[in-house]
Amino acid sequence: MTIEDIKKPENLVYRKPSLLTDNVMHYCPGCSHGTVHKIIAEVIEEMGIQEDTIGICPVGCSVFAYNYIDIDWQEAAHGRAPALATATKRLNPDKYVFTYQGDGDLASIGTAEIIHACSRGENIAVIFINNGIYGMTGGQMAPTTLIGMKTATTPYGRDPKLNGFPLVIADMIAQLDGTAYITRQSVHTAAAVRKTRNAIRKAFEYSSKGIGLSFVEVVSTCNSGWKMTPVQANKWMTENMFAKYPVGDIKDILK
Amino acid sequence: MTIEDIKKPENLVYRKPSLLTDNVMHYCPGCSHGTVHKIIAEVIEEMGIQEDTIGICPVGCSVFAYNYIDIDWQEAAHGRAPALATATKRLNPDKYVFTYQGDGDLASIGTAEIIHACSRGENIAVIFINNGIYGMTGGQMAPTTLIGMKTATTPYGRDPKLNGFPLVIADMIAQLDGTAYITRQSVHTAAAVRKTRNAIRKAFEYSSKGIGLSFVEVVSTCNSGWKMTPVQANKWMTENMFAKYPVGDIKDILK
Amino acid sequence: MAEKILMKGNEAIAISAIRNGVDGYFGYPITPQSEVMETLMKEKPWETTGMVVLQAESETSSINMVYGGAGCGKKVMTSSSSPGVSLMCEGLSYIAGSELPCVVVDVMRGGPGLGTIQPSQSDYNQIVKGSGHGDFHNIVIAPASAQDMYDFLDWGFELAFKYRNPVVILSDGIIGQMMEKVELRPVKPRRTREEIIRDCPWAVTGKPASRQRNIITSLSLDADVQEEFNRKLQRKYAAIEENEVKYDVYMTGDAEYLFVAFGCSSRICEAVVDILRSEGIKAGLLRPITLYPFPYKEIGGLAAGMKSIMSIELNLGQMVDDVRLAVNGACPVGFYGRQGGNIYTPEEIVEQFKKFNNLV
Amino acid sequence: MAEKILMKGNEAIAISAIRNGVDGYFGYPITPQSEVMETLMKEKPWETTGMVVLQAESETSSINMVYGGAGCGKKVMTSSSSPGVSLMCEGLSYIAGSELPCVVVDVMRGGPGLGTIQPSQSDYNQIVKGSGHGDFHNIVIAPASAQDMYDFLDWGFELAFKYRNPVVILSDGIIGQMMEKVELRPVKPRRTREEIIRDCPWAVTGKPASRQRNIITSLSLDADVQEEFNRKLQRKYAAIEENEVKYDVYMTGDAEYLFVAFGCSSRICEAVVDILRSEGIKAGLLRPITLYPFPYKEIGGLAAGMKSIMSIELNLGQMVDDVRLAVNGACPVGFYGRQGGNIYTPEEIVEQFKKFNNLV
Amino acid sequence: MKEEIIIAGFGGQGVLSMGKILAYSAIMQDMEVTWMPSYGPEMRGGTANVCVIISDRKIGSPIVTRYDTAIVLNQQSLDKFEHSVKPGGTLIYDPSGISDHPTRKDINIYRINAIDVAAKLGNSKVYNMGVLGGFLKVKPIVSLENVEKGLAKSIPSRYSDLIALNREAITEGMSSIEEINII
Amino acid sequence: MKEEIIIAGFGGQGVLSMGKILAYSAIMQDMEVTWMPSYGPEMRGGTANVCVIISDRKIGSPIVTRYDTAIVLNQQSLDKFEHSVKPGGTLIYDPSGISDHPTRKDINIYRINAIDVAAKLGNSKVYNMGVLGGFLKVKPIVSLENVEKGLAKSIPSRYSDLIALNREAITEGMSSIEEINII
Amino acid sequence: MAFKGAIDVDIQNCKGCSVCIENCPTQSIRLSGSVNHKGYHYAEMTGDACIGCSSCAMVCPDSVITVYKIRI
Amino acid sequence: MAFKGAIDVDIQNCKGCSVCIENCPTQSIRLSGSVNHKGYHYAEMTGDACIGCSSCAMVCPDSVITVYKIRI
Ligand SMILES: Cc1ncc(C[n+]2csc(CCOP(=O)(O)OP(=O)(O)O)c2C)c(N)n1
Ligand SMILES: Cc1ncc(C[n+]2csc(CCOP(=O)(O)OP(=O)(O)O)c2C)c(N)n1
Ligand code: SF4
Ligand code: SF4
Ligand code: SF4
Ligand code: SF4
Ligand code: SF4
Ligand code: SF4
Ligand SMILES: [Mg+2]
Ligand SMILES: [Mg+2]
Repeated sequence: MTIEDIKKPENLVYRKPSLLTDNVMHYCPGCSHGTVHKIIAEVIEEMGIQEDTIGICPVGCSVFAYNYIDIDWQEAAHGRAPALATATKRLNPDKYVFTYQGDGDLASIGTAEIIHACSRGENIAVIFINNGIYGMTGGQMAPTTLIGMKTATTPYGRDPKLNGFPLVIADMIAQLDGTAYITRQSVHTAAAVRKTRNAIRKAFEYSSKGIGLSFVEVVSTCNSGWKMTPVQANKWMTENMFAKYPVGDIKDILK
Repeated sequence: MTIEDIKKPENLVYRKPSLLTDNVMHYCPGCSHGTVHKIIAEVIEEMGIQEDTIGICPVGCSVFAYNYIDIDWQEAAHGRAPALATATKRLNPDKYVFTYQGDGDLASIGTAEIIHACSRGENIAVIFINNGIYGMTGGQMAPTTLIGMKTATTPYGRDPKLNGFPLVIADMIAQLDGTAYITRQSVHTAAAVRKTRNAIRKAFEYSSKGIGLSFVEVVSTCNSGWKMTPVQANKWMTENMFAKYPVGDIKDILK
Repeated sequence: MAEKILMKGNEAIAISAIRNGVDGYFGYPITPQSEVMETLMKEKPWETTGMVVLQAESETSSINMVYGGAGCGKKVMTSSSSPGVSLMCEGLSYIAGSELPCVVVDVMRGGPGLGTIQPSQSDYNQIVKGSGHGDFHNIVIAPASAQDMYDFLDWGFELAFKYRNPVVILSDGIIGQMMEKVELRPVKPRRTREEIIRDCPWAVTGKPASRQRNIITSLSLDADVQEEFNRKLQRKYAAIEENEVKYDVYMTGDAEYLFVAFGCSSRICEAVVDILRSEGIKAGLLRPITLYPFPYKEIGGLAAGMKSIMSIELNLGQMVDDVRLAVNGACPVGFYGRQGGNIYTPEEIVEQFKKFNNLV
Repeated sequence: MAEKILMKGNEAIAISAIRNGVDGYFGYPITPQSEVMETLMKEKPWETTGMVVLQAESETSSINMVYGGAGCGKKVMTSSSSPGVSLMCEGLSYIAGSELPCVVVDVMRGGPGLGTIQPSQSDYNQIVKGSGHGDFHNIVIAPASAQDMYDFLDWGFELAFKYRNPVVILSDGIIGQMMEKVELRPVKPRRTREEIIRDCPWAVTGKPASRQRNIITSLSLDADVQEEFNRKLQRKYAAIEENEVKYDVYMTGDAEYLFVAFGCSSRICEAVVDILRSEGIKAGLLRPITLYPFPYKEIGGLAAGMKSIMSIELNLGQMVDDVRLAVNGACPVGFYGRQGGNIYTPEEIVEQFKKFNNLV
Repeated sequence: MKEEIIIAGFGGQGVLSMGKILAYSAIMQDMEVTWMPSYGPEMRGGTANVCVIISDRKIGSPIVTRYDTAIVLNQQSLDKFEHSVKPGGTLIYDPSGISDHPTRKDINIYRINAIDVAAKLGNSKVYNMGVLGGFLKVKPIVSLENVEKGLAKSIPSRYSDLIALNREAITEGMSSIEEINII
Repeated sequence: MKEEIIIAGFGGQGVLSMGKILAYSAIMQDMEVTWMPSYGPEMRGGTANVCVIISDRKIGSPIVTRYDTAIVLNQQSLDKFEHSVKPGGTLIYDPSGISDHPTRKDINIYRINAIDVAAKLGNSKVYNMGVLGGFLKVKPIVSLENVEKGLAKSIPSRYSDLIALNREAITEGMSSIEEINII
Repeated sequence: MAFKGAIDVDIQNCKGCSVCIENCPTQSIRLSGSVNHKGYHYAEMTGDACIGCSSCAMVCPDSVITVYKIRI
Repeated sequence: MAFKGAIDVDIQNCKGCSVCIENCPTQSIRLSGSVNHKGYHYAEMTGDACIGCSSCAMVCPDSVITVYKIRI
């Protein structure tokens, strides 16, 4: 049996999800954003909710997410995606509304917006790409940057005395009465991708139950900002990021 | 022995602290702000640090705090006191710098500023007056308003579905690596006043140790906003506010 | 006859919102406009029309909620006062840059900074000239009564949707806090989902198979695309300037002296004109109702025949620059203003007028 | 000869800050100005001059850190680009209302909204006219080279402290990103605590028994007090307008046509003047260096003898209104602009000039 | 006809709602009105005041600095507004708690002890209606019939049983007001 | 004398620092220079380019749309900038990885295989200096002496041992450049 | 060891909030029947049971109470 | 029960990041010696050990891998 015999439509087991557009992603090679986009597209496709889903993009490398997933989108101001999502969901309670945000966007300038969306228990899903850095603007420190990590604004490594401590957002919002499901995942292996897909699906499902906000943090890499190859970056992530941001479920009010 | 015999300088055991000015406070009768001001004046007097202390006022009923305590003050924009304090302290590391903030100021519009000052571990003291309402603007809902509580913007009582859940700030920031001492107190009885004085003194002392941010929440009344007499308000506070905001120490990294 | 109700300008905004089918209000308390949200909360329209009313955590958040709601093709609004409006500048720029309709009410108080909570008109420059980065304009309309507050809200939404542009109702503490009688107009229901899809094909309503996805954004990294977008905006503004200028005149027919005043100041200037007329001085008043687009042509046209024109404002001289641009040297232009919550009396303005015109 | 270093305008700002004794920088990353903070972080001045450099959580926070630092009498600054500057409007209004000195650098990019990260001059209206609520002005200075970036930072602080007023350095993505040679000036040390107490008796430095407490505030609920404060501000602005106007002229001596352009545009317009002169057309250029105070008198003075004046801006026509106010009808005023990051060539401007003046 | 009135007192004296009822009554009489309160934190624990203007023509500024009538219900308000009454104008005050009485000779001065009125009717809430009655006796610019309509408009319908009581207080106020100085 | 140069290639090819060294060399020769990079996310994984202008007079715009010289180091840059060279101007390109070669007949075209230069010197980091050498051969607008000074200024002192290597690469580049089309 | 106390109230600045009264262990403080300039019924000492414990003064928001105490 | 698989790579859109290679349990994918139009060494299938597990495709950020599998 030749390889060409195997490559037949009836043997197809994995393809690019139909909700991913043909636009070539502008991300650096190996960037986690692309993988998470794919997962979201898969979940929306799987759930058959293309027409019922509205996405809110952040300002960050994923600012162009709207070019890649074939649903209606709004582009928020930097950090304000939860505010846009709040209004969008309250005005369209029958829609699935989700934000897609980086760690600078969500954990720095947008701190008040995410905390209050959580505290109000908005029925939205939040996908939080924690790559420990500001990718878009050229690799400056993010609130989630690890101690000792070098960035464009911590060229000698993050020093808590000068630059403060890393902020662990997911644990912080887990305390809030308005959050329903909070989990931390990653996308560096096939197994991780599977778990993240399940998590995102659950977040979408929960967000239609009227039980509050669901939050999926994806510990990610920014190999450009980290100045590593994509493969090195994944390794560095498992060895360093996971220590501060361990993967796993943090809160599930239906469990 | 007549009463006039007792009222002699040598028998004086309690007087208005010398650092409280003679300006008549603009607060409503029975308002907790006045009591906390007095305590702060006492602590500064006791510690002999008038010349070394800089206060940052909020926008809220205590916007005029600078009229009452005889130290140098800055008036922040609404919610931004921690940002002013951060700069003030970093530029004057030998000073005691504290903010004095209401719950609308600190827990609503100023959420990002307080969280990041905590996360950076700024060496400041924060006095947080949680009266569960916006006093200054006429009694609207604050993030800390209890469920069911009537305010100008929740005239039928706070309903979490419509208005979100109460936000418990002190517990939330206790998780952050940059906070050193977090406590919740009140000023409705003499015993409570004593504890609050100790807490504020400790917060000032810790803030000069370079170990991070100290935070004293004072569960307070706003009898005008609550539409009660001051005495009723104190009672309502102990019966209702304390259930959600129990008094006591929450974090002390030196213990 | 329609019912006349005594209400505050702020209350009129709230009642008008409910009766005119507004879909959502997002706001944050600030004096002197907190009654807008308070009235809405008291009326609980979510139980009747289904209107959403939400207290946001800040003005930054309010305007971004408005941004999100507007992107859905909904009729959404916020209200605030000067310092709060300053926090909306980035949001307004995004809304204009995404070509979305919305209404923002600024019930002005005195500044700069925390300033005073008393009435003022000192946000003119900010709202009319520069309420955010980049090349854009708010459509700005200036009510002078509680009735205007009621009526302009609906008119504001009409303009906002016609041009897909933010509209600012530039009011002040007097108009907001004052009670006057207000005539309620017939009720307009909220639009249905189908009507929104029909009228706002650009809106984010959930992508069916039958159309391309809708994207609300103000971003374009390609210089040519961004430039063409800016030119498109400019064409829109040209159309607005052509079609939407609105103003009132009082006794300008034979006037030799003109006052220009907006909002509450225009009410006071009517009395000024009456006093001067009673003294035999031919004064008249032009009240710009739209501040952007500004009645340049109309004032320029009147200027030719005038001995002088005075701009009367509760600030230190802001609209006067637009008056000067309109007059373009055709006659002397003067200014008188008060600040900090102090309001001029007609007599005081008469005196200043005479000083400026050497009539004493 | 002083050392000449090849550096970006953004780097020049950072190096100048360290060498001119700035006490604190507070900022948030945004293209095209992130190199300001990055350079400071690389230089770690806290180990040498003791300067504080802090990455804030947002521009809102940066400007309020600046506000706090300025209240202490310290030389403090921030830098950002258009959307970030929009978030500083409330803070700028507070700083002006509290009469505090500070320097804010706006390295403009195209808007509105998220827009583009390419160079632009479209924040003119916001920064010069209305960067916040209430009656106040920023002093605005416009660099046209990396050397200007270096020099204006220090000049900006001089003006800021002289008038206790915010100063905005209105730059753009070209000036910020471009490397040119920069001559380093002699070092100025940071002021000591004693010097600050002496020079800034109003500053919050800790209240000794010997003086009243110092209070930094912009609040006054009493209308008369607030009004008097506003008038005081106005007197200050009058002094600034009287004393601080700064501009450059090129070939205006015998000019019959005038260009007005600031910042990077003024560099391009010099080439335009050269081309026109080579064709025998007597063109000249006035470059406003201070945008507030604007050189009204100077342009007004030149206008009398001109056949026309053109304002050339990387936006859709903003400064041109100030040019018109200056000219006050004395000659025709034209405008040409590009947007979205597109930059005009001298030839393109020449063509537009000829069109406007019917010289084709 | 144009009447510019300031009503001032403590927050709890019903100053604002008295102004509102007066304004509504004038609307019922087809007149133009403005009702402009002092607002903001200055009210906190201190005085409240409202300027009501009633006119048969369009009203310019709802804020004026000189009044046809000042109704002042505590010492602070008396001190503040006695000198803002136009010469020939009217001052009405409640003497309870007043130590420094009005002194002007160029205005008409009246006194109303509305606490007595309220006491007589057994409900402290109608204090302000007593004052309103006094004012209407002195300045009958709106008919009692329209005042009744104004009352009905101003009082939430669930309290409509209070209308009769309020009307009584107005009548009582009308008969209680005393002349002090008539020019 | 005024030379407007665009240098374009992949991010990793040292395009920006080559421009910087050239600019610094011109400063050492007492000329005016501007160095203006493309910036922002468009650089991400894609191309980087920088416009260097060297002149003996004050320079107006540092951004131009037509160049005296284009130095292009990958296909995308060649495609983008071939048509921006002024008629009579110069195009220098690196043929490795190029499938569609330049076609213009009205400009001077040169080719430099700088990968070979770098390989020869055993250090891929000097790739860009090979290209610079080629350029200087064709356009000797700065003396080698001043280039050396420029190098010293541009390279952090801790890497000063690299200067000799860089100089070698420049010399090597000068001898490697080939004429393709000379008008 | 017992104490006897006395308090002074700055009656013009007292706001009559009664918080002190609630906190007195010996019922030695009450609101006066008269009002001060601001119209408040101010606090005053009553009886001779005061033990000078300062509780009233500590909780007074307006800091208008001064306390004296002697050992008896 | 065993599987045999094969993959297709959209080579023009592959960015050569190697993330797929790291994730393949059977070392059936490698970077090509040639580059695509964008200059990237793209991924390609190698050998016949592929079991069609889709791991490579799941982790590919650019979704350029299609996977086929049959039971053998
Ligand atoms: C108000 C404002 N401030 C700053 C910026 C610049 N900016 C754009 S994206 C970004 C941070 C992006 O980092 P992150 O959210 O972590 O996303 P990533 O690129 O890492 O995915 C910043 C600071 C902006 N666009 N607007
Ligand atoms: C930007 C801005 N938004 C809103 C306001 C209006 N405002 C003043 S104080 C305040 C809330 C005060 O409440 P809190 O902080 O709880 O203080 P309290 O008065 O209860 O002590 C608000 C919303 C303002 N001054 N500035
Ligand atoms: S900069 Fe970082 S986050 Fe942005 S696309 Fe590149 S790798 Fe991804
Ligand atoms: S309104 Fe409330 S918080 Fe403000 S002074 Fe009165 S009681 Fe105190
Ligand atoms: S607590 Fe103070 S203000 Fe209140 S009644 Fe007692 S003495 Fe007066
Ligand atoms: S000092 Fe103690 S005993 Fe005396 S009045 Fe005060 S609370 Fe009562
Ligand atoms: S993961 Fe995708 S983009 Fe990366 S090398 Fe493999 S096939 Fe190419
Ligand atoms: S499908 Fe599985 S076995 Fe086949 S190449 Fe991909 S990862 Fe390897
Ligand atoms: Mg990030
Ligand atoms: Mg409060």
